[in-house]
Amino acid sequence: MAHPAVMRPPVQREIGADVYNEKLGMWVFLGSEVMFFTALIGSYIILRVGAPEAWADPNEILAVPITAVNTFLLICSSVTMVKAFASVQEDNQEALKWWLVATVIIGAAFVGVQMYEYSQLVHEGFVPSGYVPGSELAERAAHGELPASVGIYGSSFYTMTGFHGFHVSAGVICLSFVTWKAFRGKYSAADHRGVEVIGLYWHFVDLVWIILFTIVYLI
Amino acid sequence: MRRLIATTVLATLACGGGGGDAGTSDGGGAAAVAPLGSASIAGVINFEGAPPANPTIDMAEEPDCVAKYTDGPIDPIVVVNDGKLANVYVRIVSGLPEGPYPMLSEPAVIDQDGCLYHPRVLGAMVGQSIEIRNSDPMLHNIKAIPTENRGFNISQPREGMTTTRRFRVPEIMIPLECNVHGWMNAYVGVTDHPYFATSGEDGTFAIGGLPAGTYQLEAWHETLGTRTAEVTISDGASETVDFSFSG
Amino acid sequence: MSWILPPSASTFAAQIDFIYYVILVITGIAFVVVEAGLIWFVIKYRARPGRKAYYTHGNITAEIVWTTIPAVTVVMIGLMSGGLWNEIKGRDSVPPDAIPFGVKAEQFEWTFTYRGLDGELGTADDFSLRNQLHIPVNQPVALSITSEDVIHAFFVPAFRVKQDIVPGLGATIWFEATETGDFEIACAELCGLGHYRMRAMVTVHSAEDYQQWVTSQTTVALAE
Amino acid sequence: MATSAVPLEQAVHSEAHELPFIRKYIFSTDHKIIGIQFLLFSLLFLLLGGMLAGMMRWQLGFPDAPMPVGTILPETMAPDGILLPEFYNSLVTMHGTFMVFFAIMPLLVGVFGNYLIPLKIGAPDMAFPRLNMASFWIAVPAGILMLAGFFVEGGHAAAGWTAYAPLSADPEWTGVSTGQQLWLLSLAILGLSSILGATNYISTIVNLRAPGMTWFRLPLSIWALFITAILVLLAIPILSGAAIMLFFDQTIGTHFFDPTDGGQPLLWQHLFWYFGHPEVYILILPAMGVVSDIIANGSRKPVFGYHSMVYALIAIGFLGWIVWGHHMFQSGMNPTLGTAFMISTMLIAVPSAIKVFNWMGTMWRGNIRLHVPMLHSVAFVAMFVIGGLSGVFMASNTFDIYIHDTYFIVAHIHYVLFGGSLFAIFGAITFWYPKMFGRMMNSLLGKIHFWLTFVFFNLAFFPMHSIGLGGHMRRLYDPSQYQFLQPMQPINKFISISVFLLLASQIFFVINFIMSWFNGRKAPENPWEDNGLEWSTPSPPPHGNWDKSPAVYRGPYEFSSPLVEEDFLPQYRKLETDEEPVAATRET
Repeated sequence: MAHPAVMRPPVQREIGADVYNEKLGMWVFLGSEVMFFTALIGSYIILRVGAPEAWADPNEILAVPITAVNTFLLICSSVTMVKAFASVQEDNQEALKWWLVATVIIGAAFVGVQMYEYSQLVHEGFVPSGYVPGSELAERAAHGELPASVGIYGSSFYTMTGFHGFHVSAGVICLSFVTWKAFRGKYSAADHRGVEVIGLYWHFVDLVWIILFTIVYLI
Repeated sequence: MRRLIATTVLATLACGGGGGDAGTSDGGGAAAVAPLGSASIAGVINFEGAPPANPTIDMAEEPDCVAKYTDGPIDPIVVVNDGKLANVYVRIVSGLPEGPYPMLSEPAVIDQDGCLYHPRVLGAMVGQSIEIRNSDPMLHNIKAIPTENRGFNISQPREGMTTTRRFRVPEIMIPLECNVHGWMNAYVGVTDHPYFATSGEDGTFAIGGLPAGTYQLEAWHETLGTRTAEVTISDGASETVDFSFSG
Repeated sequence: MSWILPPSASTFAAQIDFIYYVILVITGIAFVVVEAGLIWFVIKYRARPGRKAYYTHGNITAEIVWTTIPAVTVVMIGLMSGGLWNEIKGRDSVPPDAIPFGVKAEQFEWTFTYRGLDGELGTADDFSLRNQLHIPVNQPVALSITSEDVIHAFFVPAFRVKQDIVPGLGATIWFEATETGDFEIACAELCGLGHYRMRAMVTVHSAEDYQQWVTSQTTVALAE
Repeated sequence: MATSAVPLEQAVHSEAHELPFIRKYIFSTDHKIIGIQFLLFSLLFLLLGGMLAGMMRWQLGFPDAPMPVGTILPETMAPDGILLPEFYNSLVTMHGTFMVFFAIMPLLVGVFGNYLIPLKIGAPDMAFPRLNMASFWIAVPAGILMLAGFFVEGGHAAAGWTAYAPLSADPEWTGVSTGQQLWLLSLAILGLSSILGATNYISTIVNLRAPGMTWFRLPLSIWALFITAILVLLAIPILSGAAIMLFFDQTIGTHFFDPTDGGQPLLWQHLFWYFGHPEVYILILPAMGVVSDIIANGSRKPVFGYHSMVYALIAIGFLGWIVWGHHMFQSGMNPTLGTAFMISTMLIAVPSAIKVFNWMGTMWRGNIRLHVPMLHSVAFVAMFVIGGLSGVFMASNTFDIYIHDTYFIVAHIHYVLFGGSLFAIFGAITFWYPKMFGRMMNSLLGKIHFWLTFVFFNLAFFPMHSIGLGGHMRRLYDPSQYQFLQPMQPINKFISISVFLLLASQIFFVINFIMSWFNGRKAPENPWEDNGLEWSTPSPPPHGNWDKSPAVYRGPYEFSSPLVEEDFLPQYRKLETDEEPVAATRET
């Protein structure tokens, strides 16, 4: 997308990526993020293939319905993000502010639901190291209803979803900052790099979640 | 300027964050406390029946250790002399008044000699120095595998080396092992009071400096299990408590 | 300083050594050409006043030549190594008549389990020895090695045998000794503070001596 | 992602005059200051890493004697000067860690990436100056954490710089808990610094090239740094992920690498080397780049086969991703994979060979000025060849059975990283020192340093091939324990003495570096008569580098061009026949 030159005075440069620096930088950084999640997801697949007996049916331990709702929430936040971007392109300041606020709230809600899910799981006895001895889940495992040991399952579940949650949280913080700037009227149809760049990150984080949700909760 | 800051930070880390070996500050405050009383308990650990045979150790790869034995090294798991059992750890389990208890100022010493631990069973107080010596001209490593305390794994590559360690909380028993010589095992009992003893080659033990009272005792052996007893003593008196194990 | 490999004592060691000497000759030639060229250029083309360097941006033919020659050479080395690799480490490479041994690696010792007189591992007359492996000469042996704690590596320099032992994974390796005598076994993967002491011996007996030795050991084992 | 709306060049210029000391030299956003900060930071770690190596070599050369002045070390490291095996393992680990992550990588990527990229492409600064500052100030706490590990209970990490699980995963196996955790944390933080840096380099090279600086007019140093930045960007997050998993295994009881509960120790090796092999090229590509620049300058000739050199760099960048298994030939992974990895590994030798022949082609029929940077660069080629050729032995999975984890690999990696990268670094520091500090380094001291280093380096590391072929294992505390190693003890002693002399020789560099800073001869704008854009601005360049953006008229290596009388024709020099470059007008 060609941006009007009001952002900065024009400077003569070789034709590079034909996008402004911040957007290019975010694309490059997301390349790094892709590799980070590749490491986590790749390890998850290798570990799961190597020890299928440690994985319970997702419905047995995890709260799939709640998470499905949460997934829906996150997808909604991508939509509101798109709306915010569309608004600023049309220089609709009011719409920009409120779509951004909506995105922040939904993003924070996602993190909140995830925290609630974690606390429930811990309460039932599912922690990163496996079952909590003497817990409800440990009892069921002792009766053969669940895998005898879910150590590696707990490890990879919490690490993957936790790091995703961390990325969402970081996104919410950056989005809040962008929202604050939006309320101060810093973005316009001519210059809205902040909105576009955080939007890129936000869509990436959503995309990762859809993959995680599929391989952790559905398969 | 930047270097100066870095140096200062490092120095701070070195002093503050260092700390050196485990728990130097623990138990020090109890050093000045006098013995709580003058009663004592003594006894003998008896072994009934034929003692099980101890395995021989193939030490061929360590000629320096083999040289310290006249009839070939034996793993002293159950040591019985004239029906008396050695290496039994006896301690008071309950009945003691509230602490603090007098601190043992002398370090507890465990020596590695002839590729075996001496003593094989050692008692120590929380915070008491445990001095580990190497009297063999070769590498021993000492790996402590506690469940409550912080473990350690250190080495002594030379003869004559000593290392001092401490444990912070009571724990019965902490296994020690040498991974270079897989047969080397020892056990450390850690209590928060000084009322413990280990039976010697003649099977006897003695616990002194006790106040009057009624005490539960427990005797522990690495393979034969535990025995308990109860005794009531008055101040200045001496009672006999014997334990009996069987194969 | 020596470029000669130490004496070897197993069947495939000679082949491994042969690969080494082939690579040594090839890389030796490359080494001499490059280093001599560098020295020659530095001297011959040293700066002299009033002279300009030859102005060129390169030569396609030269590029093709010095891309092709190394490519062909290294791929040939690769193919040569690959065949022998499968004979030594391939999944099905263990000879069917190999004598099985159990080996347990742990910090910092090796425990070797022998099958006794009945010819099978896992029976009552098995016996184990610490840091001592006894094998017959001219007879393939198969070692099933497991690790109790961390990664160790079973290394017999004289046999050109090396295999990492990953806990939970283990490994089965085979070799055939061609000379009698005592050889050292080392741990080749850093395994902790006693790594340098994780040493064992392999004693290669003649066939008769080996049988005799096993008999005597089994008797002792059964007696205990 | 918020940025100031002030134009980049204007901002940099106005800042230069009014900034207080702390903003100008400590929390600076100027790429040149950040480059120099990285230089001092990593030279410090280079020095420390060398000292650790010295201690190791004492133990290996003289296993029976207490180390001189070793008594100043605490009892947990060296009672009475006798190094303990656990401390020796920490030395092994930390020597590798310091050198790879805190010395050579920041020296090449942090220093020359920062310093050279904007100057050589004609940009006023990096694309994201504040991110650039952050990348340095994130590296500093990582370094402090890494150093702090020496002072914690249980000692520093002792599982090797490769930290193979489960040795590194459970304190039970080493007695080290906090040290290993600090190690992992530090690497994860350093990784963030590297990723931010790489993002910046890539964006800068793509978007901020001066008019006329087309892709194929980029100096090879910039091409190398560009490929390196891509490798950093994509490889480092793998290490971060792995380090975090291992950190969780250590701290919150996860089981990623714990075979007793479904974990896989080999997973660590796959992750580590999937990162680690690109890392190896991260450590050599920028060195190849700067050496290409210096050899062209020293030979007064255009780089021979510039395009081949670029394609070779790109080929290495790609192939570097599919060879990681050659570190794991003997690990018990599927043997068929072993053969596949051997073939890919063999192939990666080809672009390296192309580069060596092209460097020789550059020198051929040149007019060679053997200044100090050129000496180091020629030595780089000579030593890199040895390192490359010894790599062929290990690439053969079959012969690797014998030499895997022996001193042969130690010799190999030092020929590549010391003989290669470090010689290139010494050359590059000398070459760009006048630009950085405005003063020349002393040539005589430089030559003394070069020759002593060159001689003792070879005396120290060449014999390691020989003992490696004798089966001498690496990471061995006391070789005298093995009968078959005892005959090699005199060589070990010889190596140790050579290493001590090699370390002592570095004093000449330290003296030269510090003295020249204050007393060196004032540097002119273009002391080496080079062609790069950086030589068109004063030494040291002002904030913003140029008053107005320079224009580029030709390739970077027009030495001895028939168009001019001099034997160099800078990229920025406009001849009458040259036309102004046409570039896009757009915001930066």
